[in-house]
Amino acid sequence: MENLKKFRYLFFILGVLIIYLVDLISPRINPYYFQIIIFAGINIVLAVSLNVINGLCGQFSLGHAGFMAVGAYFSSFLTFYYHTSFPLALIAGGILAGLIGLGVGIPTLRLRGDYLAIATLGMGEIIRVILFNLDIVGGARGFPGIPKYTNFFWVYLVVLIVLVSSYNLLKSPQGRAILSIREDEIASEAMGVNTTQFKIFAFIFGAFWAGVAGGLWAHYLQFLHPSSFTFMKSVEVLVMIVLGGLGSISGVTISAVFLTILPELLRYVKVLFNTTVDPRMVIYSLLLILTMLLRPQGLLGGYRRKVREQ
Amino acid sequence: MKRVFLMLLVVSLIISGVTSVYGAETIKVGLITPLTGPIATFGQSVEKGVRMAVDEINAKGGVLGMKIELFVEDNQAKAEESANIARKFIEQNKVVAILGPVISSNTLAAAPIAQQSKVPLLSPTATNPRVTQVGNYIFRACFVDDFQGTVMARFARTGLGKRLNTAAILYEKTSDYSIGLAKYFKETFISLGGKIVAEESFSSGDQDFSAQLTKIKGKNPDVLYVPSYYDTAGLIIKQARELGINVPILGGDGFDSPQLAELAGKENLKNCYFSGHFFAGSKSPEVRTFVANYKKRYNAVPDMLAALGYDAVYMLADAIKRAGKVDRDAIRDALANTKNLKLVTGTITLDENRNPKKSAVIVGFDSNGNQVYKTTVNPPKK
Amino acid sequence: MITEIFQQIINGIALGSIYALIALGYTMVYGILRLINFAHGDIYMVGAYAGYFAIASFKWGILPSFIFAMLICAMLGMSIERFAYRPLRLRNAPRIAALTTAIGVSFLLENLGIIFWTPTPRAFPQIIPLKIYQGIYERFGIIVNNRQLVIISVSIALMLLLQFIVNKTKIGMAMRAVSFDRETAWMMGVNIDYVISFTFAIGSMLAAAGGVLVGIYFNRIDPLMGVMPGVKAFVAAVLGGIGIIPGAMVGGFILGIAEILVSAFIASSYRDAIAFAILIIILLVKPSGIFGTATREKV
Amino acid sequence: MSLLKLEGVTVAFGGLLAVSNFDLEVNDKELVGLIGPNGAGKTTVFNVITGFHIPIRGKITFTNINITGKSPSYIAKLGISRTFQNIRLFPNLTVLENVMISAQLHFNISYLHTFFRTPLFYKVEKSIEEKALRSLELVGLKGVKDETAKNLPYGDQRKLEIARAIATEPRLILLDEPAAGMNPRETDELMKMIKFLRDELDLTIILIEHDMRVVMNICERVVVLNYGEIIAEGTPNEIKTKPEVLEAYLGSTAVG
Repeated sequence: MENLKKFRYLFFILGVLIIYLVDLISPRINPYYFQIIIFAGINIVLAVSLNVINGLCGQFSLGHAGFMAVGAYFSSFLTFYYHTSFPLALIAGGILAGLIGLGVGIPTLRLRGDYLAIATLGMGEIIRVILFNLDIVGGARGFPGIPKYTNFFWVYLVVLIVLVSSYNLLKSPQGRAILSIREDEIASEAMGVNTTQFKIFAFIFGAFWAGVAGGLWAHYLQFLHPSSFTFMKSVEVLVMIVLGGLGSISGVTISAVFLTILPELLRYVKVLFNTTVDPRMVIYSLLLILTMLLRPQGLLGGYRRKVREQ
Repeated sequence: MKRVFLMLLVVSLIISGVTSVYGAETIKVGLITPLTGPIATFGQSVEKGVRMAVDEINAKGGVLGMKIELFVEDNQAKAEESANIARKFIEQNKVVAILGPVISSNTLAAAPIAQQSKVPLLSPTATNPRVTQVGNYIFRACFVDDFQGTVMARFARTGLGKRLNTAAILYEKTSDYSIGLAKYFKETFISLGGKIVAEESFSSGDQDFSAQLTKIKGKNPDVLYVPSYYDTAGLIIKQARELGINVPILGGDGFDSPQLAELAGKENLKNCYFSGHFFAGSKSPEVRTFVANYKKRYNAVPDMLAALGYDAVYMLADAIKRAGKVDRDAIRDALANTKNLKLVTGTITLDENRNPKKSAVIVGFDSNGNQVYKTTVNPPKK
Repeated sequence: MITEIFQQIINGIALGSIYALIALGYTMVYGILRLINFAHGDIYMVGAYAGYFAIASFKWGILPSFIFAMLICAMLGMSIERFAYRPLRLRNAPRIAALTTAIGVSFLLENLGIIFWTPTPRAFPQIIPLKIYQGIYERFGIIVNNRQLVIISVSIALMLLLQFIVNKTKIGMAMRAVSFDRETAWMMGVNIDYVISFTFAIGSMLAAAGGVLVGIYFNRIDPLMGVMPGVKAFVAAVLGGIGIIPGAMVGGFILGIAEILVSAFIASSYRDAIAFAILIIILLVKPSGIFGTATREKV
Repeated sequence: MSLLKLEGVTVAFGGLLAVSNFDLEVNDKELVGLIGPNGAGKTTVFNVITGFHIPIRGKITFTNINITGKSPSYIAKLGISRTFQNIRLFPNLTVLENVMISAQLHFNISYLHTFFRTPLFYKVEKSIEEKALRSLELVGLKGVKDETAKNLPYGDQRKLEIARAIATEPRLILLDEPAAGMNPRETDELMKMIKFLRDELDLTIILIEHDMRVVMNICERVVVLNYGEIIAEGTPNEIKTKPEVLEAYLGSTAVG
């Protein structure tokens, strides 16, 4: 273990190098599979970041789509109108999302779990209504013509960074403080943890990466529309972390990938049963209910930190 | 978990293997349409029209001696799903052309992929002008916003006996289609010397329009323009009449559904008009057989989305026939040269921007809520 | 101008009574279980469809149809509670799990609705003939119709009935006990499962009544009709003080009027934002709602 | 010298006075017992000292700093730590992690060090862990440091709470019914440990306890509370004989 620590930077550089090499051969990958790989990466970023808020800190945010929208729109606005360089635009989108997370977080994080959920849901809806009315980014007509900057390299670089930073956060004084809020907020306060401060940090951390994921998404699809960022989108990310096992970073990562591929596989279910009815959403919602009832620690997460049992 | 995953993978591989063997001598066409989600009702209409057309063509021996093999995928009205499906159709199913997606905001996400892969994409119903600007592989079967908005503004000024001077607009702020129609109606109405006295909006899914309508009523307009689909337009017409707004209410092709009369109430449709692609009661043989067959097959009167889906298939089939071979580029070229093609929704000629030029009909209603032909408006000759 | 303001307030009350109808059920379930029953809006949708089939297919009258819809929804509500929520409750699962399950149930109902009843909106049979009372109030230029009056009076009547059940009956007392302290209620011999089941039945019946009334009022039902009203009704319940029956009523009216006034006098395009803005403000200023008293968490 | 001073502290819940006009002065290294029947307001006193309740009247000073209405985490940093009547551990974390959370109170390390895993980060982590282990050793739980907290037996959970409380390096520690649910042997160990904390770690201790054996054996001074008011105060032996104390206890048992 001690030896590994010494090489921690080396491992990171190695990871970046591997991503770079895969990026070089990416034109040879079947474009359909490649696209799924890209979306899987973006979903990992979304899920791992929401996991910090919901899974590690125990707060219930339903506003992830809103943060994603802010990052997507702001970074696209910068690259489209000001030709800002892509990484810069991504970071700017993330920062704006983080700032909004801060603005929403300070007042609402005093609220208890389910109230917070509904308040963040409301915030997401307000962001969407504003986007519908913002003509500079197309309003309801959508925002086309966004340059295509997102590629394998950028997506998986962000995945690498978000995974490393989440792990580093988890096994640290700050991470333990965040976990202690999830476990018992009152005991946590009594032990000197400034719970408000750490909750806000978790919220900003989650919002920032959601914003970056939004930027990656926008510069891949080259088109944005406010209706992409409904409450449904937040729930999709929620399903990823619930299925992966709240709090388990590896579980959440696997389930993000799994749930990106699953809808594509389910397309064949329709062919198998020869129906015109699309059963995907029914399967999806059943999956959600059954997971909660039968395996509340998540389908894929097999690790120690699971759902809090009161 | 890993085992389940592997199993799914194997199953999917087998299925994709099976379909590719089976599909050796067919013309593969993919349809992207929302079958679930918030606008599933429109998506399902388009699907019905498309399936009927494909079955009809195949029953008559197909095109160039080959049957059309239709792949249908549900995009849930989501942008990323539309992109995924476009990729899947192109890479996995090796389709020669894509039909759909239904709404502009989805089409704009799928179109760049079709363009890059050089696969013709024909949207039956995406009205945003920017859709076909994506590139020369992107086509549409419906009007562009400006034509319908302009037509109805002219009709409001001159078509209703006396000149109407003031108009109010109530449009859906969250719909591309509605905003486009409202915009061109407004511009034309003003340029023709009229005045817009109120411009109100609502969001998708709203059911209560009393606030906006009360406000509009206070402005006493001569005419109310409601560019919206029948599911909301029906409610608006009903609520407007109940609030005592008795001026003519005008709309676009979104009005064209038998549901409109049910939702609005038959008596309330008096003095309502819309611009449409076809008149269901028309004597044209294409329309009559289409409506009759649709009724027989689905036990319902078709709406305009079904008609456009149906026509998009025939447009494509016509292009493939003229191309003489099942080749994406050849089909694109033939599609671009579509001329005087007589279909249900009118006689179609594509202009240089791959938008159809076809005439619109203006339809009114009798006291039983039945559609009544009013007039035909031809596209401007440039 | 005065006329318009009056008319708008009447519009707001009519809209608000719809929110209030749905909010009554919400507030009851939350008051007892502390669970945001996301599926409540979808139970309301099922109620509307049940009423539709009773009237349109079985050709029943208005009253039997109402009762039919309420019974169907009571059973639906009870089975949702039995199979989806109770196992979690017995295991003492965290709230996040219960809320996630509720979201799952909500999606399940919506998508089953799309599959079985198609997404195409249906016109609700016009079983109450429309009467517009223009004459009486014409001096003020205000228009009211009988359906608005029906929906307002029914929601008030149901609220009073609910108040009676909760405050004057034995089961109502048990409900209050469970809401106050589940453990103590259990120790005092209250059958918790039965009380919660009953609460779900009542809440779902209210939702069904709302669904049928709204079907008649707007004349349109579709499988996604419960999504937005559901969320807004929750806002109304929070606004009035969650768990407080008259509070849900008042919250509904305030929300309805606020929405109408915003779209009439500020900007109709921001109408949907207002409900959520109100929600966030209320949660910040007085999370216990207008009628609520501050509660503290046990240390 | 007085370490903690409560003057006229009054706490109300919706019009009901949970604690009224409460005065208490605790000197450095004192071991004070707080007793009284159920619902007398003992835990409320702890909650108001640690900042979980804000008094409507009165003043609380700790080491000459006014802490009235300050946040619990601020008060914890000043040096007041506590345990809870109904055990509040971090159930899904390990025993070691539970204690590390409080052991890290006086260490400051910025997020930059955390994210970049600098050498300083590892140094600080190591110090925190060592400190946590020392606390665990004191209560005899070092052997189970990798267990999940919720899997510990009841008595060990109580001990873990104490270990967690002392890891914040407090000057004053508030123990809320530490002997509840313990068997006589465990209680004996507990009393030894409490004495040890006071004598060897120089801690000041306030203790809520129903087990009179504990109170009488180790407390130097006992404060009796009923209906939110002090009804008696003195050494354990003085208290025993006061009729009002007896009445309060008997009265409460009669009601049940």
